[in-house]
Amino acid sequence: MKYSIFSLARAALSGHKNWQRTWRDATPKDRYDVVIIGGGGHGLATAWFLASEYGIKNVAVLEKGWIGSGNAGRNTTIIRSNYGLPGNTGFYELSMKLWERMEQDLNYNSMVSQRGVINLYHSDAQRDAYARRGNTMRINGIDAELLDLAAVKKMMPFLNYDNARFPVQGGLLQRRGGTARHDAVVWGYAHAASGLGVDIIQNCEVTGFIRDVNGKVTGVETSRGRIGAGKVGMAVAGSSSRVADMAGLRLPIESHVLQAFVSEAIKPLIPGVMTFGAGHFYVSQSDKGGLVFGGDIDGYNSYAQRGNLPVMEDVCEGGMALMPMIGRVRLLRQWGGIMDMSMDGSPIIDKTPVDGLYINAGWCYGGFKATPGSGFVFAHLLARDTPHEEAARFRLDRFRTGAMIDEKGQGAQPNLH
Amino acid sequence: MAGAQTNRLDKGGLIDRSAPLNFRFDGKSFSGFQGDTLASALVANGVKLVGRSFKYHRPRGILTAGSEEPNALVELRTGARREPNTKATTAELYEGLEAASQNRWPSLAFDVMSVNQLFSPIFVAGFYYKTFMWPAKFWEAIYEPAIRRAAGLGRAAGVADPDHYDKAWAHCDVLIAGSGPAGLSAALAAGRSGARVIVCEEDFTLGGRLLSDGGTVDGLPASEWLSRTLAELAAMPDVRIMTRTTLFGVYDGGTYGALERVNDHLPSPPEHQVRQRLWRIVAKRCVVAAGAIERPIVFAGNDTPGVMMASAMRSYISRYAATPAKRMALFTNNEDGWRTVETALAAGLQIAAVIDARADISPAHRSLASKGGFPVLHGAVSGIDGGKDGVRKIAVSLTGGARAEVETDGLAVSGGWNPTVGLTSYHRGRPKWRDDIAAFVPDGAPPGMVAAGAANGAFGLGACLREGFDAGAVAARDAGRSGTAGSVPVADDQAFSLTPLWHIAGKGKAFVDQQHDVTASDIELAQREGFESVEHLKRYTTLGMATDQGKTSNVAGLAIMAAVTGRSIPETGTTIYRPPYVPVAIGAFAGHHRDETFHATRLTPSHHWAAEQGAIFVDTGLWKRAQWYPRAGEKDWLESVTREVKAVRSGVGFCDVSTLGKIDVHGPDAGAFLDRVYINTFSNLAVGKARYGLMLREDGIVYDDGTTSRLAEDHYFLTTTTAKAGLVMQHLEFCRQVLFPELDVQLTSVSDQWAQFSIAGPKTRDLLKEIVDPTEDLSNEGFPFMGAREVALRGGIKARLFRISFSGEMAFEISVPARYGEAMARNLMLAGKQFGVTPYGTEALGVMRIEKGHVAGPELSGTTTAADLGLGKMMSTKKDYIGRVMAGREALVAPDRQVVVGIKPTDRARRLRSGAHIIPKGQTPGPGNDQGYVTSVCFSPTSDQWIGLALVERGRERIGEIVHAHDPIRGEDYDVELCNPVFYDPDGGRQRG
Amino acid sequence: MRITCPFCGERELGEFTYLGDAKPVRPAADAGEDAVYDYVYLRDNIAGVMSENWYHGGGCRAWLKVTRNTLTHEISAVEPAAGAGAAKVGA
Amino acid sequence: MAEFSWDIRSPLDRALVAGPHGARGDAGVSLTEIRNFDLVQVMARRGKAADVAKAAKARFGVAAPETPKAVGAADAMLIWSGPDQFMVLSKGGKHGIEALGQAFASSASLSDQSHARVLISIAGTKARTMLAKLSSIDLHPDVFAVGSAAATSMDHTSVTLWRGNDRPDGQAVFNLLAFATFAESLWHTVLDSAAEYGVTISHSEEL
Repeated sequence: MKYSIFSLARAALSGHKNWQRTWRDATPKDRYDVVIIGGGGHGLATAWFLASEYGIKNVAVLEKGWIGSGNAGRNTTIIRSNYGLPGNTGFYELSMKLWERMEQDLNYNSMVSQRGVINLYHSDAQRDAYARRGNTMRINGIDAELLDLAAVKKMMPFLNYDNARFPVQGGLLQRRGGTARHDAVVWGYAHAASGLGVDIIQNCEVTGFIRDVNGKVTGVETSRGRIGAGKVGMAVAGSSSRVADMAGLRLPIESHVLQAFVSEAIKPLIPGVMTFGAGHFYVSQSDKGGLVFGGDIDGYNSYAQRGNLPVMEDVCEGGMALMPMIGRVRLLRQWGGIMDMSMDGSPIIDKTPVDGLYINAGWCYGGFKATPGSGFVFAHLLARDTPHEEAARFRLDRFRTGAMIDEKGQGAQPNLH
Repeated sequence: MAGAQTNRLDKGGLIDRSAPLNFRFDGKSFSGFQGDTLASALVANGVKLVGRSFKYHRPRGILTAGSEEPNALVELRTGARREPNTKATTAELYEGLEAASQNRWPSLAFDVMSVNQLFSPIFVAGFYYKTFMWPAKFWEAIYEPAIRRAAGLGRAAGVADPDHYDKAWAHCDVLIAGSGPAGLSAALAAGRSGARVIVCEEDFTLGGRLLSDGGTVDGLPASEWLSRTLAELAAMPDVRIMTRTTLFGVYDGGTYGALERVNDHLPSPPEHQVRQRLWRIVAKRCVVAAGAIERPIVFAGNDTPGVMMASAMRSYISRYAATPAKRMALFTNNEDGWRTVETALAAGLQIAAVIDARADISPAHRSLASKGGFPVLHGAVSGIDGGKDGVRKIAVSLTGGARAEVETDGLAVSGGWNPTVGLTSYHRGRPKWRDDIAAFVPDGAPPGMVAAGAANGAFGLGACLREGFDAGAVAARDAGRSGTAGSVPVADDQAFSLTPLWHIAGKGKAFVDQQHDVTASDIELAQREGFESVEHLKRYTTLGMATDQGKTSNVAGLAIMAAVTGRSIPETGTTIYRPPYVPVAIGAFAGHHRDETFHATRLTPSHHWAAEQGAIFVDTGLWKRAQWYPRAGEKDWLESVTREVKAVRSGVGFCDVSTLGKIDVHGPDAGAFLDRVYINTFSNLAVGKARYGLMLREDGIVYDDGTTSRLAEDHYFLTTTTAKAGLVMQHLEFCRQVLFPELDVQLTSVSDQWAQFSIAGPKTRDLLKEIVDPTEDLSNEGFPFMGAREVALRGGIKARLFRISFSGEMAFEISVPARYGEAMARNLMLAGKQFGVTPYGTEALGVMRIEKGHVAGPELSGTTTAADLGLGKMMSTKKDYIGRVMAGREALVAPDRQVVVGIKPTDRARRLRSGAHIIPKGQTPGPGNDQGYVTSVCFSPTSDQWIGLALVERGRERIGEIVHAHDPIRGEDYDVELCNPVFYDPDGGRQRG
Repeated sequence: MRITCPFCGERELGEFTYLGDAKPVRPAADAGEDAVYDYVYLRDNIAGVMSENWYHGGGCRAWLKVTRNTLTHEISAVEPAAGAGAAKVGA
Repeated sequence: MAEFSWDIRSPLDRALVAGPHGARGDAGVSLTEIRNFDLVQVMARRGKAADVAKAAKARFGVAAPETPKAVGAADAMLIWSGPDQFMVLSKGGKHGIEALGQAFASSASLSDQSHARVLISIAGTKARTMLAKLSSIDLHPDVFAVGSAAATSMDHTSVTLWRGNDRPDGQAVFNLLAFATFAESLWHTVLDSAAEYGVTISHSEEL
């Protein structure tokens, strides 16, 4: 059923008894042209683009739990394309353009809200670094503005301008950045992909790879039986090393915990997404009214999906330093996701050394905002066997050759990216 | 004049009638007593309508008497202290309290947004995912702002929080959450065993349900047992009882988070005191005695003001002597609900009827009914006739199909009890279902934690006391305490008989999550659309995501989902429990770390002297550094900085460079050690000499640089950049302890020991001669370039002198023990007066290093190689060192890498800016020809124009080429010439002279 | 998380800095580029018990080898790095 | 020739204001800055622990601490500061870096820290309560007894904390060595933490 205000009104007349499942509850077939491991945003988007852009509809998405149960369901919902290095810049802008048409593509309101993303700066050096990044964006056709203090004050009069330890001096603004409703992105892709014939199979955990005599991957073993595949794509950020290990691969990735927090719902308080430049704190306000905020990863390897107090305190300290008006707003919930932290802070989308197995991993902090772009270029790779031009630098062998994409300049130290 | 407390009983309760308090709600004056909560005072004043719901703006009253409250949320206090979404049920009354209802306009009684109720057939769960998509641009412009305005409950203050917060640590053997019968019993057992005990109680009064439910313990009335117990605990020096303190989370290694509301019960904190304090409690064992939460039954109209949890009704009557209803009805499915009837009758109130869903009730209750003159109806409540003014009538579906009506002014509801499984589940333990009590009980608790009493599903008073006592005794023993716990407090156990009942089908909205307006039919819709997983259910309907985190709604919600999917409740499962247990003010997590004290501040030894000179300071990491020293009449920073540079280049100046990291490297293998961490060799450095060194990361990228001197055969003095001081120390300790443990080397940070000054300019030696003891030879022969040694100063103190230069001038750096730092600055001024000595700041320092082509932070960006910086020749080929192998990778030695070059504008009057990109001349900027960027710029007084350094593709091969500096973000475009990065004295004659 | 420093006793997480897997050993000078690449970039990224390098920078400045479960954060052993406490070597 | 004066200034020279601070009434916390001390870090070399122990015993008449303890000698305090290392706190140069250099020649590396730290002595009925805001370690009298020491952090800054002898009135005394460039900042944090209990502030030249 097509979703619209009219279908909603019609449904209301019948007490909403006629709505269908948002996506079909599929039973696994024996074989698919492409099997995607991971029913998160990236996996589902990949399936949708395979079906809609590349005409490959005999596709299954295997999810070990419920769709969106990984990082797609546990993030701070920010979308932006304000990256500074070749490789990232074009890719994230491709993703941004796909965000801008997502609702119409999918007939599902994922609440893409381009309220702006601002990165605040507090020193001349930081300003210059943002100028460099903003210029990269502009050279790549991406909107970027460097705001001075007066402009920031006008836009965000509630920041601490009086007695801040590290006074705000200005900010790098991307007006097209913003947020989207994370769960709805998952459901929207599931809804649309399912409509094109993609099988979405929940509670189906991959337990091994089926290989032929040449070592080529020809399918997967799952908790719901063997499933044959022409190609297998893994999009399991957070579990990449564990899944790759089943194929005998070691990755340049560590799993870390990133915490996020939401406050009680309050009436609209802040306009867009803000990132503090002198501490670890970024924040936006959801449509429901909660302040959604976060900071850095805890800094140690973890698969526990929960973090500890020092980072929670550090994040709130940043928040209070930036805008002491939130002192009496209450933190409602904290959670943690498993981050695929790569060795240079940038993602990996590539064929693997194992024939038939393709990888989409290492998303660090960039996973959610990459969702549509990641699906698009991964579908391209799976369909055409060559990287999409905007993902050509996300090679797995770049660490071996030295062609790292290191935005933060921290080197092979994942907890510093 | 405050209104009369019409619903206050004449006697009883734990309120202090000698301490009346005036307060205002929605502008209207009321009075209450010390010991009231805002909710109990509103009840006492007959106020029923307290708030409006999130989505439909339905009128709502008070449902509970605790922190599980979904409805009675207010904006407490005014102005900068306004706190949105404050639970009236936990807010203590104080003189002058001001509260306002929220999420309504223009008033609580007449809320325009309640028009939403008309559209409620459309506003079902997830409706927004299906619409607002066309036209595309309307979402941000129209739909979303409207949704945002309508959502969001209360209003934050919008201005800086004027109160202070702090944080503290506590340590104990046994931490106990809750001071009800189980908690106090646990405290007794643990305390008597000799354990260090902390009891956290979120209420302002100790006793938990004893305060409302009474009973007999050890043959004494509960209140008497309570005061004896508290006295016994108070006499134990290592038992600490913290009221107004909520244990909200459990973290790894037995670390717990707790919030103490130190002064929230006062209009504002007394001077020097905080509003709230965040506790990090480290406990060997934890007993969760946090009780249970009574759960509602879902039926049409169950959100009408006047419908209240039965246990809350009891609390208001017995603890607060306030009567939510004069002639109430009870709807229960279990034995416990009847206690409310007993309490009401004892208080002289009337009972309209009891609706009991169970087939049988006890003879005792039957006789109670006949004595009280009220009917007992077997069946269920199916509807409410009432509205914002409260309940008028209730409709009852009798077992067997008949219907009945009961006139009443309030309905107490008891659907059974849910143990509080939050704390025990925060490490992803999943609670397990117990059929006998039809509830989830804790399972998979974090290490060291047990639940006891009602929190563990033991609902009888005797059982709570026993379980608590045993848990306390075991916890103390596990923590290594061997004292005698003594005898367990004894009380009878009440019968617990319950027939599970979650939802009564019927016409009209039946609410599961009252705050988020999630109805039973929303859950059915979610199931229909495939959102069957409890996590999908939660996310699709927002069930349990309100400020109460679903304390009264989650279990009912999943029970309804279980029913519609035909699964059992345990098969349906629970969502993941997330801390904090109750919402905690963000300010409390920040504590002292806000405003100027957000981070610590480091001051250089000459800081106060520089401040006296009128220096402008800049933040460099945690440091405050003098950026420049303005003089009267100078119109801007550039004029000051230019003067400082000229003064140095023509005479002499000095700058405090104490912020550099300084490390003593000692030991017989110190030289060998440095050879492994630097790309160049230090083992062959002569004693009395300094050398510039460059470190790589193991991935071959430049990490840090600095000058290192050999002061003795087994003693080097290493310096780092200011930014990397701590990290380099950590890295060197890693090398020493982990990578090269066979080397005999010792490291000590001496950054704070030495005040270090750079003295630069052609008259440096003249100035130094005034300060250094005349016996010291400062001549070029006696103290050549890159010399380093200890010298005596006039006046008897010793200093370290290094002939190194960052400016390209004849220069020294001099170190004195830090407490002499300020005197050193004064003495330099005094001695240098005759030479026109000029203090200079970090800006002039930066100008001179750019003029000299020295790389610094902007070039050491974490992505550049030694060769990129023009320092590739320093990479030794005769030894192994950190980063050597990876530095040889193909992409790191590619010929088209961006390397450091100088730039100068073709138009000499043109100002340069860092961050501009380099594009070949005559080309349209695009991703394909973005060849680098400007890293550092300055106005060079020496060149009398702006100059800069840039990282440019193949830059060194292109010296002399005119390229385009493209700076669209600042709207600038201009030509620059690529040039040798050393603008000043390229032969180095000045610094060696 | 709390780590029992073998020198200082049990301390809170905030005093420590994490580096990562302690298993990879820095290759010998002549091991070649592949071996160093493996050491610098590839990780077992264990979901379970792992040996890790932690630095007690907010305390005694010892590097520690901590055995910790990445699924539960439970710490089962802590020992000093080879070069921490080296004064007692051979004693 | 200019006349130099080498005034020595404590890092708290400006920030410390002697007298009462915070809540009025009986002060719950007393803070005393100890000025002008000698402090030497002694680090045993590889395999030289026994030699260092012997040298320390010979020099100070007491065994140097090998665990987190502070050991009082006749005219110095030996404070554990990490594995294989301790600090010698004294006055008047007798145990300064030059004097100790000979005592520990070839067995230990020495580093002068006399100017790198500020030393604050904390006492009073509320000292422990106040320190609980700054220190994450357990200062319960049974756990952190007289002579206990710790290398730890306060306000994200490394410090050395040890418990000295109790005062004659039985009050515990906590001594805090903090880095000099952090001194003012930490001092203000200490004052903020202590203000609600009332503070009395002084400084002294006596250890």
